[in-house]
Amino acid sequence: MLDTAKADDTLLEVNNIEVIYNHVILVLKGVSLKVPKGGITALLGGNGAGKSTTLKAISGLLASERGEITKGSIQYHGESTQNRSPNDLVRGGIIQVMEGRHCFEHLTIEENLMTGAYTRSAAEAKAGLEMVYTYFPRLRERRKSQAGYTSGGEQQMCAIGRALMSKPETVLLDEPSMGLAPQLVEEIFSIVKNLNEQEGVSFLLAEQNTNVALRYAHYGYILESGRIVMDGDAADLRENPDVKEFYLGVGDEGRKSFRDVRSYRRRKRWLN
Amino acid sequence: MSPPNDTDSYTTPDGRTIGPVMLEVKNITLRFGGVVAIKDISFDIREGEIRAIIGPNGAGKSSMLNVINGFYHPQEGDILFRGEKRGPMKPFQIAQQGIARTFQNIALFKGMSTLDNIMTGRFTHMKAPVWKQAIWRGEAEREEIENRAFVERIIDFLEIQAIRKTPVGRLPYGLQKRVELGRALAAEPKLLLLDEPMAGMNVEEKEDMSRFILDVNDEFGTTIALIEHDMGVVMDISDRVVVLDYGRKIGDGTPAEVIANPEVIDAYLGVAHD
Amino acid sequence: MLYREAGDYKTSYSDDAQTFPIKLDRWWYYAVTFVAFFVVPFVLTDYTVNAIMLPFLIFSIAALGLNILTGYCGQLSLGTGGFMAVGAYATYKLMTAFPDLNIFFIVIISGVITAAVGVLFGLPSLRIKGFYLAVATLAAQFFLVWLFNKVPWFYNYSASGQINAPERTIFGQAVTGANAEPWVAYLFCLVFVFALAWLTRNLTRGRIGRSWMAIRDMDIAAEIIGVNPLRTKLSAFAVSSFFIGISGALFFSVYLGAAEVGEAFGIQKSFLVLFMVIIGGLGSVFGSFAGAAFMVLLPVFLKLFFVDMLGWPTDIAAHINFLVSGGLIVMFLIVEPHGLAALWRTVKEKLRLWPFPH
Amino acid sequence: MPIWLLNTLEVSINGLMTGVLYSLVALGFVLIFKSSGVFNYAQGVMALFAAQTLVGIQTGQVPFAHLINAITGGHIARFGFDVPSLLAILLTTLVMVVFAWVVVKVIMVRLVNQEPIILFMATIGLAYFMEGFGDLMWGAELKNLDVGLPSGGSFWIEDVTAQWAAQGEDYWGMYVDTLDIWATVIAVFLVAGLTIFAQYTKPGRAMRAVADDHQAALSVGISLNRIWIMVWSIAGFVALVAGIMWGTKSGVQFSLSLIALKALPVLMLGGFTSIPGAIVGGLIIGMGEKLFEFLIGVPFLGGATENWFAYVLALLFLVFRPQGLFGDKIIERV
Amino acid sequence: ELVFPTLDYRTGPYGPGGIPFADGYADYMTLLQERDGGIGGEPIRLVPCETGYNTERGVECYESTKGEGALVYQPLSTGITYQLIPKATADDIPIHSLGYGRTSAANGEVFSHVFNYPANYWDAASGIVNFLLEENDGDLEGKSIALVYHDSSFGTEPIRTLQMLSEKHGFELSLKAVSPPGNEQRSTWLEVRRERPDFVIMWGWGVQNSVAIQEAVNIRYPMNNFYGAWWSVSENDVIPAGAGADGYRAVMFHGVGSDYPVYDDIQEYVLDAGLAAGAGDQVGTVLYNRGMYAAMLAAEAVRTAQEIHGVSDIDAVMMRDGMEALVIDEARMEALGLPGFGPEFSVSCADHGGPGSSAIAEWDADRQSWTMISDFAEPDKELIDRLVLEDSNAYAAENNIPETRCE
Ligand SMILES: Nc1ncnc2c1ncn2[C@@H]1O[C@H](COP(=O)(O)OP(=O)(O)OP(=O)(O)O)[C@@H](O)[C@H]1O
Ligand SMILES: Nc1ncnc2c1ncn2[C@@H]1O[C@H](COP(=O)(O)OP(=O)(O)OP(=O)(O)O)[C@@H](O)[C@H]1O
Ligand SMILES: [Mg+2]
Ligand SMILES: [Mg+2]
Repeated sequence: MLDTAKADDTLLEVNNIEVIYNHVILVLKGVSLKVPKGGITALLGGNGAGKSTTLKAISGLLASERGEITKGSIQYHGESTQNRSPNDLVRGGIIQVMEGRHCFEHLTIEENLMTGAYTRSAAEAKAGLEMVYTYFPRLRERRKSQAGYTSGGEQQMCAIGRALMSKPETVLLDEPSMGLAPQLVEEIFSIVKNLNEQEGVSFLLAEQNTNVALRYAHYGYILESGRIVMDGDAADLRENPDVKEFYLGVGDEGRKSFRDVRSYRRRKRWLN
Repeated sequence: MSPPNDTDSYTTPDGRTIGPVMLEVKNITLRFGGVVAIKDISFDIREGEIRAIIGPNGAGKSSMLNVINGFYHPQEGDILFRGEKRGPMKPFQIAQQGIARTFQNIALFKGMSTLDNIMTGRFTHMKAPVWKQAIWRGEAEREEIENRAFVERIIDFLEIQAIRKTPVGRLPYGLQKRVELGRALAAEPKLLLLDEPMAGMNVEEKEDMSRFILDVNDEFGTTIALIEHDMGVVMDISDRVVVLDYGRKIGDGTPAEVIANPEVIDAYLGVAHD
Repeated sequence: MLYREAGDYKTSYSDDAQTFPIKLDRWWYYAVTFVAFFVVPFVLTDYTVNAIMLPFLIFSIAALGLNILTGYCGQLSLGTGGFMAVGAYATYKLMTAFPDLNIFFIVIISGVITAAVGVLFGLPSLRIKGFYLAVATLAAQFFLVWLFNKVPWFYNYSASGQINAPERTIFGQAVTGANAEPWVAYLFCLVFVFALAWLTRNLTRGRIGRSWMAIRDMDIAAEIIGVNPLRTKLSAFAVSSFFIGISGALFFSVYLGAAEVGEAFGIQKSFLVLFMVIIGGLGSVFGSFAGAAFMVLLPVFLKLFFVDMLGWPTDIAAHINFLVSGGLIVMFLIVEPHGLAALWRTVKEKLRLWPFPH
Repeated sequence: MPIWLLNTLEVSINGLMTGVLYSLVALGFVLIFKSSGVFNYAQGVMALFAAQTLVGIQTGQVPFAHLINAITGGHIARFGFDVPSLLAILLTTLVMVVFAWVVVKVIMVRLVNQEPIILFMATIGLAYFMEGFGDLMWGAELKNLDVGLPSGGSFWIEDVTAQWAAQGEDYWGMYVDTLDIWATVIAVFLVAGLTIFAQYTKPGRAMRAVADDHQAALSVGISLNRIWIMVWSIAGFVALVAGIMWGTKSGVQFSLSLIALKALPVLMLGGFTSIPGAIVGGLIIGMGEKLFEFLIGVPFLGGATENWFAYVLALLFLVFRPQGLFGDKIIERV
Repeated sequence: ELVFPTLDYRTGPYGPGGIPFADGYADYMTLLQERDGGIGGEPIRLVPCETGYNTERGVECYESTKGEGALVYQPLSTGITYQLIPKATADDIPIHSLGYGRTSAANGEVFSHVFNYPANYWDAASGIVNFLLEENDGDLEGKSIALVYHDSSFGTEPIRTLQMLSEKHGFELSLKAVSPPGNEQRSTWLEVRRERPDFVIMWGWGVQNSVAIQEAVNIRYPMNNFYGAWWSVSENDVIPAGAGADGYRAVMFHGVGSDYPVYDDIQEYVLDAGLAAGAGDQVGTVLYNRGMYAAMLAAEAVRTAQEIHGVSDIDAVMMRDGMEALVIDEARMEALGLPGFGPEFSVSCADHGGPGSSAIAEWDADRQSWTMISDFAEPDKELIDRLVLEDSNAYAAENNIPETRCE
């Protein structure tokens, strides 16, 4: 079923980009990837691989962290995004959910969500609000609380909900499942799937929860130390022995217990 | 298997000894204005065990840790540490008692290097007066070097040698979590509170983290209370689990007991876990 | 690779914890110290001492002090001018009450007195944070200026309300007063600068420095890991005020020789020192020096350029001076928000990689 | 009523109105802080610059005349025509909008996501720059500002209140300045309008979002540029209003920018993020400092306590409410 | 070559006051240069240096100009004067602080290099009181005088003198401090309005002046009873208050207006020649006149020094001698095109302060000009000399200065 939703044309294309922070720290060393229209693409990789950096490069948020794209290009709908400001890109349909929540602390949950609809009309915003509340009933309960005082998971829901408020064409999700209860993780991904199938929203998600990510994604890229080391259909990736061992926690003998992890581990094959 | 009396010790199936109750939380109620974050909750943590706290988002887990280390002051209820009722104390005094923790939203000192961050964990172990530190040579330097040696062991242990001198603000999320663990460990705590230490990690990294936690528990006999949403981890490494649901306690027992509890499945897991 | 650390191995933690772990830096430092102590005194003129060196050295001390409070401990303060006044008036009172007390000790005691005052005004910092604290420190600024102006005891009931530094000597050489040789005044200040910079370094690399930085970066977390916030903040206020008091004492006694509190220690001083700290780099000893040098030299250079070279009228030059200093400050912040020290670090990192771009 | 009571009342009322004048300056601070987390030290200099520009336009001064003369050796000073007040105010507003645009384009957008202290520093740099720029453009000499606002004691109030004193007492009636009354009316309108704007409109909400987290605001598609230009323009307009009031009172020259220092305690007391706080803070500070000077300062302390007392008063409030009376609560969580 | 450094301030909070003074000083020197080719045939060079009224800038200015052969310093700020007193003394360069600076510097025994002729602050205070005495038939018994002063060392200068005088003449003195800069003085003036003192004396500077005059007009204080110090007399201070300021009085130690022959020369040789120091729009204002007066006194001292030493290219040491031997009499002023512009006086080794004579001027709002309403008259010399001696002796004791210089 996953394969049927396969993309026909490319929506977002990242071509061999290189990113440097603060003029000296080279983080991405030539990353290329494609997000097809109506697809769910997963970006996997360990800590510090550069997933968040890639997403920020796409959404134009790099500049605010003193990072810059020094090589390569990013194209959305075939047009370069390089000189477009983040708000312009949001109007153009790309929105990013940043890692680490980033809610507006002093605004209430509802105001937070409303800012998500900044680019839309009041009526649309109202409808969007209803939608988000049906997705996340917990947010409805806490809608009058200042976001700064809500729990980690509530903030995460708020951040995701806020992005959905802009009725995006493409969503860049940075670790959506982080800090969410298992039940909610499944829920979030089914929302993703829903939006993808029913509204044709495309997703690029950076995820650590590889297990779930590869279950819902169509295509996956694996990023390590600033380079794409592997890519393929999600289904294929799930069968790859390295991915299995390092990202899914399934060894040759089935799922390993966290209690029995050995100190010594096999080297990843793509490293040599 | 139900645990024995508060004062007894017992041995786990994998051969570790769990001591008597170290910290007891009694009838805690915590309210923020109209929101009741914790409602009349009691449970205990035993010497040497790994105690997991789970529950849906907003259930009050982090608030519980905040109560234990004195950042929140509950309206009702008591905390007993090693059998003694704890009076009103400031968080730093509680830290000096030997309770350390990590935070859900990383709370590292962003402007400092990894090494310095972990060294701050040694704060309660360093005693040289300010004027000696100003002179540096002598006691202050000696103390500094001794503690540095200790911290280097932690750095080795957590395998973060390469980022020793890097400002932590630049580190990727997962490494920051590791540094935070290092900082808590540096305090040589008797009780270590971990708030979602593995959020935002992939399996490989979670395995590492689990190993660190188990090793700390094993080698130093540190008691650990841990909040985690990854049920795999909780099942595998914890001795007992307490389940919160919107301020109430809905389950308490071994992982196996808890996971079979229909109320827990309903409120938290969604589907029965394998 | 013009600048390197490779090949410079450390075998002990004390080696690794030293101030300049990199050999090249260390040599630089030795050279600069040598020049400062043994070469500069011989080439000084009245102008270079009184217009450049003394203000530079004295403001460096103030900047170090404020950097401890603001840069290391994160407590934004705009009371620097007031605290400098405390140092100055303490010195004046001590100088006139104990004419035989050595000026060196007078300066140090003035620092201690200022530290006590600093602690007093630091008390609200336990509850008040960020810009609120900054504005609150203005209470100290205005109150102290008012006090020194209002209570004649502070200026020995002189008719003019001004204080004058009488001549005092060290080893038979006049340090204060008009007969002080330039090189003596310079060396006297330099000794303080050197000692205080060394103290700053020691304090900031050890436990207390880390607790300051912890409070700065995240005070709640710091408290939860066992840092006593009140003690830590007050210690920062005390040490910082001690430094600022000394700088005020030298500013009055060695540099100006006379002062009136409102003119010499007004709020502009507070801003000036804050400028130095931020332009130089928060939380950096080197930055304090760089910032002080920048702010002392900038007007001199601008004057040199517009008045002496272009021959423009002084008032237009003065307006342009404002315009350019303001513009430069903004420009520096845009290029490197973390100040000259960070700029220098980036340059070093680039040099380390040079000639490769990354 | 006994005379001492009348006198105390008079001091209080005048204090309240002076406080309103402080509030006018504080308002500009609040707007910018609320929309970007920037503590805009340049607000005082903006008021000065606005007033200078207004007078300059009104009297048909040639901008940069000094500089031009210095370079060309000429003697130009004025165009030789006067511009009516209202038009001049309009033109000055326009200048302030252009100014806002430049500040945002040149400084603010390049310092997105930086720590507050850095932004604060940048505004001090800006203040220096503008000070030099304003003087260069319009000259540093004292100028007289008159847009036709009435000033001086109100006879009517004086007459009415003179009756309040007990029979036979020698009392002149209460002194209330008409300029202050005007300032109060204008301030009330400004505060009401701005409060509604910030609290209930979409740009208002966006403004508060930006203050919390620049990056997150960018990520949801808020144009920092637009918000900031708008807010700095409004702040420029508020500065103009403050400049007119203070300029009418004390002439236009450098010291005008120092009223910013009187606005700071107001701000601190009211809360950096609250528009109504600015006015309430102003009232408390104004009345507090005047009463203190009247009851304690002059009789016991030798007077001139106003400068520091305002700060001490604000400090006392802060010890109990660290975010000021109406400021957003400082969120402390782990 | 005769080098005159001028420590001006054309910027900052007191800029509006500094500009006309600096213009006047420079224009007069330019006039001498253009008309007479210098002083005694020796060309003049002005070295302007902007201090912005800032003490550290002042030090920098002093150090950077003293090497150029500076003859005399006009620090133009009390704070800077205080710093320069010991420095310039050590460097053997005289200082002339005209109507500001250290009052007790009038004692030449102690302050060998500092001159503050022809009058100082204490003279001014006494001058005002003397004028009041005259107006009130020599009796101030039971009258009340309020002193509204800048709360700084400048503002507190007259307090001692006035207190002594109040004891002597039996008037009641009340002190009203104004917080600098003085943008806001409502409480002070409400107080004045309540207490209705018979006279108000103001020791103000900068924005304080214009605000005070405006407030006084607002509370309808009779302007004829309102006396300003000589730094509260600028046209800038009175013009904003409009017609209400009519009748405001101030104490002066030099003439007002541009009704002197020298102004024709200034017009001809300086303004028309395009050599004006500033915008050229300050000529004839009070502070311009003061700057010009300072320049005139400096030039006369040079002339005296040239006569004493018989050389035209004098140095600072000779300049000091010239200042110490300076004699200004009516004939000389007449010759300079400034008849009656200031008091006649002579300086001596022990007396660096001159006679302390002052006069009262009144503002005419219609004609927008000042008129002298009294002649130059000496202050209460006995009292002031006592105060000067007291203060200068204290300084001498603190700084180990022997007081036998002039014997
Ligand atoms: N603002 C910054 N300045 C300097 N270096 C940075 C900055 N942000 C990220 N880096 C560096 O870039 C690298 C990639 O970081 P990034 O956040 O993209 O990783 P990630 O794959 O998202 O990791 P994680 O899974 O932990 O979120 C890291 O090594 C990090 O140290
Ligand atoms: N300081 C506070 N003020 C107001 N409400 C608070 C505060 N701290 C926590 N809460 C509320 O209490 C409830 C419990 O929060 P807590 O952070 O303990 O949840 P949690 O169990 O840790 O959830 P998560 O898994 O999402 O982190 C939440 O609804 C939160 O909004
Ligand atoms: Mg990431
Ligand atoms: Mg939590």
